[in-house]
Amino acid sequence: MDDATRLEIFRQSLLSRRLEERVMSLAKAGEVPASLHMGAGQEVAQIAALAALRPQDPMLYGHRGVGYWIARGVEPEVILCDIAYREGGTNKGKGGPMHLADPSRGVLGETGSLGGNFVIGVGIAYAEQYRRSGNVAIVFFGDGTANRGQFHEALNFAGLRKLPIVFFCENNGWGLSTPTAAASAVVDIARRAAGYDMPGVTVDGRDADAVFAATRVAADRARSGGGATLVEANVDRLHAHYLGDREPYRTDDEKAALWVNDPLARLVTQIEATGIDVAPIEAEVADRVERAVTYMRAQPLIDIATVREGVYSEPGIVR
Amino acid sequence: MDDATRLEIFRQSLLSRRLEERVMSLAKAGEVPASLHMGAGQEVAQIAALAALRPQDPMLYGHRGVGYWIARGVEPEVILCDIAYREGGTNKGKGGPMHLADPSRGVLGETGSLGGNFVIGVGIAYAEQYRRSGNVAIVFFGDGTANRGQFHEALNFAGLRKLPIVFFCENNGWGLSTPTAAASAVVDIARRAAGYDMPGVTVDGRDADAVFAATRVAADRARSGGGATLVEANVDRLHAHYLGDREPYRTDDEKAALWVNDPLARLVTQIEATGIDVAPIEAEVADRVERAVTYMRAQPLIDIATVREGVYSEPGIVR
Amino acid sequence: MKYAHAIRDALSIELRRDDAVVVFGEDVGAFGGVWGVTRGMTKEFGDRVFDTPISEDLIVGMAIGMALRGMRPVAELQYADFVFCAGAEVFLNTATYRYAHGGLFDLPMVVRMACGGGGFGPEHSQSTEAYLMHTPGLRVCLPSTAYDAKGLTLAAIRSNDPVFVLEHKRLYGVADDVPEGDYIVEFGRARVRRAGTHVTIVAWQDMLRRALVAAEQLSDDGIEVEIIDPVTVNPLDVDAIVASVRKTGACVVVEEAPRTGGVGAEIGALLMEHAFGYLDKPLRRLAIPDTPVPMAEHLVDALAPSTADIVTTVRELMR
Amino acid sequence: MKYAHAIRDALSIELRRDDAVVVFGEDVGAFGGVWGVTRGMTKEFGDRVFDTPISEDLIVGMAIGMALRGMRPVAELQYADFVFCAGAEVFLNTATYRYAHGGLFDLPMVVRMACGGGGFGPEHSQSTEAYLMHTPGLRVCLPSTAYDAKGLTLAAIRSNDPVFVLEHKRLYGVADDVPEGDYIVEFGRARVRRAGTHVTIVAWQDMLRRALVAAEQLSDDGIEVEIIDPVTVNPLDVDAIVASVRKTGACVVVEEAPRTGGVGAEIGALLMEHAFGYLDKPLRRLAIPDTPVPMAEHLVDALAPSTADIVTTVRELMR
Ligand SMILES: Cc1ncc(C[n+]2csc(CCOP(=O)(O)OP(=O)(O)O)c2C)c(N)n1
Ligand SMILES: Cc1ncc(C[n+]2csc(CCOP(=O)(O)OP(=O)(O)O)c2C)c(N)n1
Ligand SMILES: [Mg+2]
Ligand SMILES: [Mg+2]
Repeated sequence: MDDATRLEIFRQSLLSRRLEERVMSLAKAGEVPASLHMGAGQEVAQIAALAALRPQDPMLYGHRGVGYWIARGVEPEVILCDIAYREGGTNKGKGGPMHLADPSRGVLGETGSLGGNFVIGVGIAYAEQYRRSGNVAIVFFGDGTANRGQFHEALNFAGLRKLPIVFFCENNGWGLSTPTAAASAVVDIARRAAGYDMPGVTVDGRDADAVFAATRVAADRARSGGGATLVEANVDRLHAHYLGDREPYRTDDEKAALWVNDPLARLVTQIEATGIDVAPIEAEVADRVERAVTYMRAQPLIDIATVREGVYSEPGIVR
Repeated sequence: MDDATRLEIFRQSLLSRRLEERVMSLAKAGEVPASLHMGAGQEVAQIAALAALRPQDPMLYGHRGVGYWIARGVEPEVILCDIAYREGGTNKGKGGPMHLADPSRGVLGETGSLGGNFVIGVGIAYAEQYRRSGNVAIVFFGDGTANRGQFHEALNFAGLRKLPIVFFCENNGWGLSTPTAAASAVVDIARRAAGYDMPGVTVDGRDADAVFAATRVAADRARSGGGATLVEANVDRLHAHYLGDREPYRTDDEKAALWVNDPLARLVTQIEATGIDVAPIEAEVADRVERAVTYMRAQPLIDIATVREGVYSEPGIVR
Repeated sequence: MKYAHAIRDALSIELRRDDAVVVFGEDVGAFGGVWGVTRGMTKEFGDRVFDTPISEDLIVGMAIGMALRGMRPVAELQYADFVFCAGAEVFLNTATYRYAHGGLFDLPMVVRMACGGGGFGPEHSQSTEAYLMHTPGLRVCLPSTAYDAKGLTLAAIRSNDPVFVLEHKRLYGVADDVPEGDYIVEFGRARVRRAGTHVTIVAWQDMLRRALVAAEQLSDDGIEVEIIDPVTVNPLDVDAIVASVRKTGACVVVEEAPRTGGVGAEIGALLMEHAFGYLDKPLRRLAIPDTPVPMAEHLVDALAPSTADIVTTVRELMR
Repeated sequence: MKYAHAIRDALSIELRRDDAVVVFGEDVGAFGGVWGVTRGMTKEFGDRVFDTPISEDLIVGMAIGMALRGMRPVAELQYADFVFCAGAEVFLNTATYRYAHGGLFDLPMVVRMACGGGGFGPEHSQSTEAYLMHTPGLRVCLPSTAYDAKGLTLAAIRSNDPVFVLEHKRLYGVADDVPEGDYIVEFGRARVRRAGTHVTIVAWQDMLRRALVAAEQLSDDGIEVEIIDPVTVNPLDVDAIVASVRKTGACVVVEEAPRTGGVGAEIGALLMEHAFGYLDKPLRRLAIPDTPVPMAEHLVDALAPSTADIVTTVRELMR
């Protein structure tokens, strides 16, 4: 990865982190709903993975954090408005942060019930292969989600048809309160790739360079007809599962130990080693976030008159 | 395997084969419904596997053939009556040959939608472990069924909890009309075991000794707390998927080539090598089958007045 | 032309017309599907008519993904019961994807499946239209003739919304006049299958055939039955049903699904709301009396509404 | 005692009384479940209250298997929408296993899940009772008070049939008088929550609370509402509803699910069949107007029937 790419990953990760922190403070203050699953500690991996793809490559994101959207250039204003159920977001209060969508940026949404992403992602990849678009689909998911049956049905078909898709697992060691080792017969999810005749690679998801490199290899393979890859990034969930979760299942010490490896801090070190001062970037990001908050606050709540819109297309039937 | 066991496997396999042939002729004559999926070519593996277990070990069978039931001592009369929807069977016309059940023999049924066996089997194994019964559950399924999502959810949990269960795959190279290689990213289903931290073994399912040995190892492992095993037996489906299937997807020559390896013929050779004449056994089996047919013919069709029985238990609530 | 052939005709027209269309499902490729609907189609369309693994979640989920990328997938589930094998994909993801993402995506996808009949057992015989009808976001077609099967299938493929087409097993072999070439049967337009003045029967598919026979018998008694075929139940042509009942003053709904919570329940409630005061007689529902569908055909015949049941019920009502 | 606590009480009583009982689901172990129902229980019951992977098919399928072996499993699905994530297991296998196997097995199993509410989005907010009610073989409980939550949970665990208990998210924190120790709330016995003479309202859970508030406002206008809480919808206490409507001559059903094909439809049809001639006014259904449940709470409030909607509807009806 070149320095410019790393710098951009840093910028986006920082923006994601700060935006999320702001969402947490707004939620605690009761100003926005507390519906976001915090992504701190995982955003670097998400963003580095997306940096290794092309901007138009179709993506189904996971439920954790805002990094996926920031990486695709979705404006913080838009993200905040979706979170706040206000005008100015993408889904008009219908899906909140679970279902932000921007087809022009390849942001194709997510299923709220875990596992749907796998099979829908395969359909997307099928379409790309069928159209010879040269696009590569990417599906993000957690280690816990890898225990859903659709994982199996999807990876089998993707392996069989050599579909252009990257299955990107963010293994943070937890599915809500349940440790991966208490839910999964193998803690290295990548080992499952063998059952689908596709490569499975595990990388340190706290290392942007490693994630970028592994994802680029997977994307190149997919784009050149070599088929799917299961990439597993080991990451840390630095916050609770969601805001209301008091985390009785792990101690403060355990959490503090994770913060020591904060991948964002690692990126700062790397960036500063190239002689760049991050302070102005911090300032710029802080400003960007506050502008977004101001914008969001000025937007009206989604009009209740629109609550029934969007169930069906208009016109239903096209001749 | 000792000679007596092999002889018993032969007897049961022969009975299964001849009984099924009789069902086919009865069905062609319109005397019984054509609802059975023929098991010829696979019954030896089924029966050898069950010979390696204890008679009370709980079993969920697959949809192919009558071997599972013969191995457990279900009388041919009973099987025919279930196939013919007559009194004298087990399920009173409700499930026909898809749902023959005999709890006293550990014959716990089957789900008609493929895949249910996996997760139900895990529940059975959980109960055996919980009760420290010393029983080992066995679930039979085809290579095609191994592509259902429940395979994944079940094997993961069985691997995680080291449950006493054997997942027995009859890989006959087809899922109805679809070759395994056109449906499954890996044609050796046992390779998938790696994703669940359990052993996966592939055996020649045309070889009773090999199937018996592999299943015994798996059962011993399960019984001694070592957990689940995925056993894959390569077998041939000697007949069509079901009676109405004209098999446009394979040639007569291809089928004829399979019959050359008929595992029942191999068993005959092995048995005769020990100096036993199989002719009397053939005669005895033929007689057994005809007695069953006579019995079945004398039984009345299930009374339509009972059609609503069995939906709920009586009394519903036990205090 | 037979019903099965008429559907094939529709699929072929759309495959020729629009390269965004693909057809897939278990055994639908070279084999032509368990119902023979796609027989011969791979010759003309090659891999655009393709086999999937036994992976129902994949089949439906993949359709969603393809649709998101501008394709017009037509998926087959072998049995209408199997909407539950793809439960999350059908009832959660297909139904809500558009709405949850703010209406930003159209989902032009079709899921075809075989419903009803006897001799297939509890998990292969259901008519699942009431479940689908209770799910906002899904269009539901119930073709009762070859003419409608073709026209509805064409309309379904051209719909920008997800359409579930329940094809009846007992109708696949039934022929009627089907025009060559292209035509549409509109959604939400019920058909008066028989004009009458004394009582309205709402029925579709196999129950419609029985109602038509019953109507002739009743006509001999001087009772003239008006028979309404809803054609689609989402959208449901409430006006047509209400208009008929306002005229006749009596209504019988005949359906091949459990009575409680069936389509008949909805029609009953609608009549209360829209034809109150016009009814001289209470609604009568003929349906499966809240029992699974057994395997034995003679038991199914005892369970599902028969022509004689319809005649008796109408006579009683008219007394 | 609060509703959540009352359920915990019931689970604990049964766990103590009968070692065949186990409780499991995602995060129900040490964490105590996302709804806090099982909080603290592992301290007393250890691994008899255990976490599962994120594998809904497994959760329900495993319960079937355990029940087949004489255990009395109590499974939790985090959201009532997730009956579809275990679609085949719930609607096909649980529902038909007993019937298909000739009534040879009892399935004493309970599936608990959280329904209704707002702020969770389209796949985490559904009340799926109408789907379950349309499925013969499944008992369906809808506790509206802590008292009933405890008594129904106790009855459910002691039932020899599969019981689905829909617990309402907005009720978990609501307290009422709950006796210590053991008692049963019988299935199929509706409760008159408020006696009245002018109109019958059928409502349960959060809609019942709204109906009770509305009734007080209507009482000020001189309209005395009788409110029936069905308590269970399979079995459904038709007699109680019919008796009330025969007395009042008018009926409003209020439900938190899509109108079309909802429980209200069934009640409408039943009234036609059993109270024809007694109704002075047409049925009114207040329900979600065939739209998925959006994420934004203020949109949900606009969509689901409100106290004001109930008041307005009853006033109009009584005009
Ligand atoms: C089918 C389904 N089951 C359960 C849930 C509830 N749920 C949401 S996130 C989550 C944990 C997911 O764990 P993992 O996939 O490891 O992702 P992480 O939260 O750790 O990022 C659960 C159980 C759901 N949304 N869908
Ligand atoms: C969920 C589900 N999908 C499809 C079917 C229809 N079906 C019954 S048997 C079969 C083929 C099964 O193939 P395999 O598991 O390899 O077993 P085999 O028939 O080869 O013995 C199919 C598709 C079904 N019963 N259930
Ligand atoms: Mg995780
Ligand atoms: Mg096979």
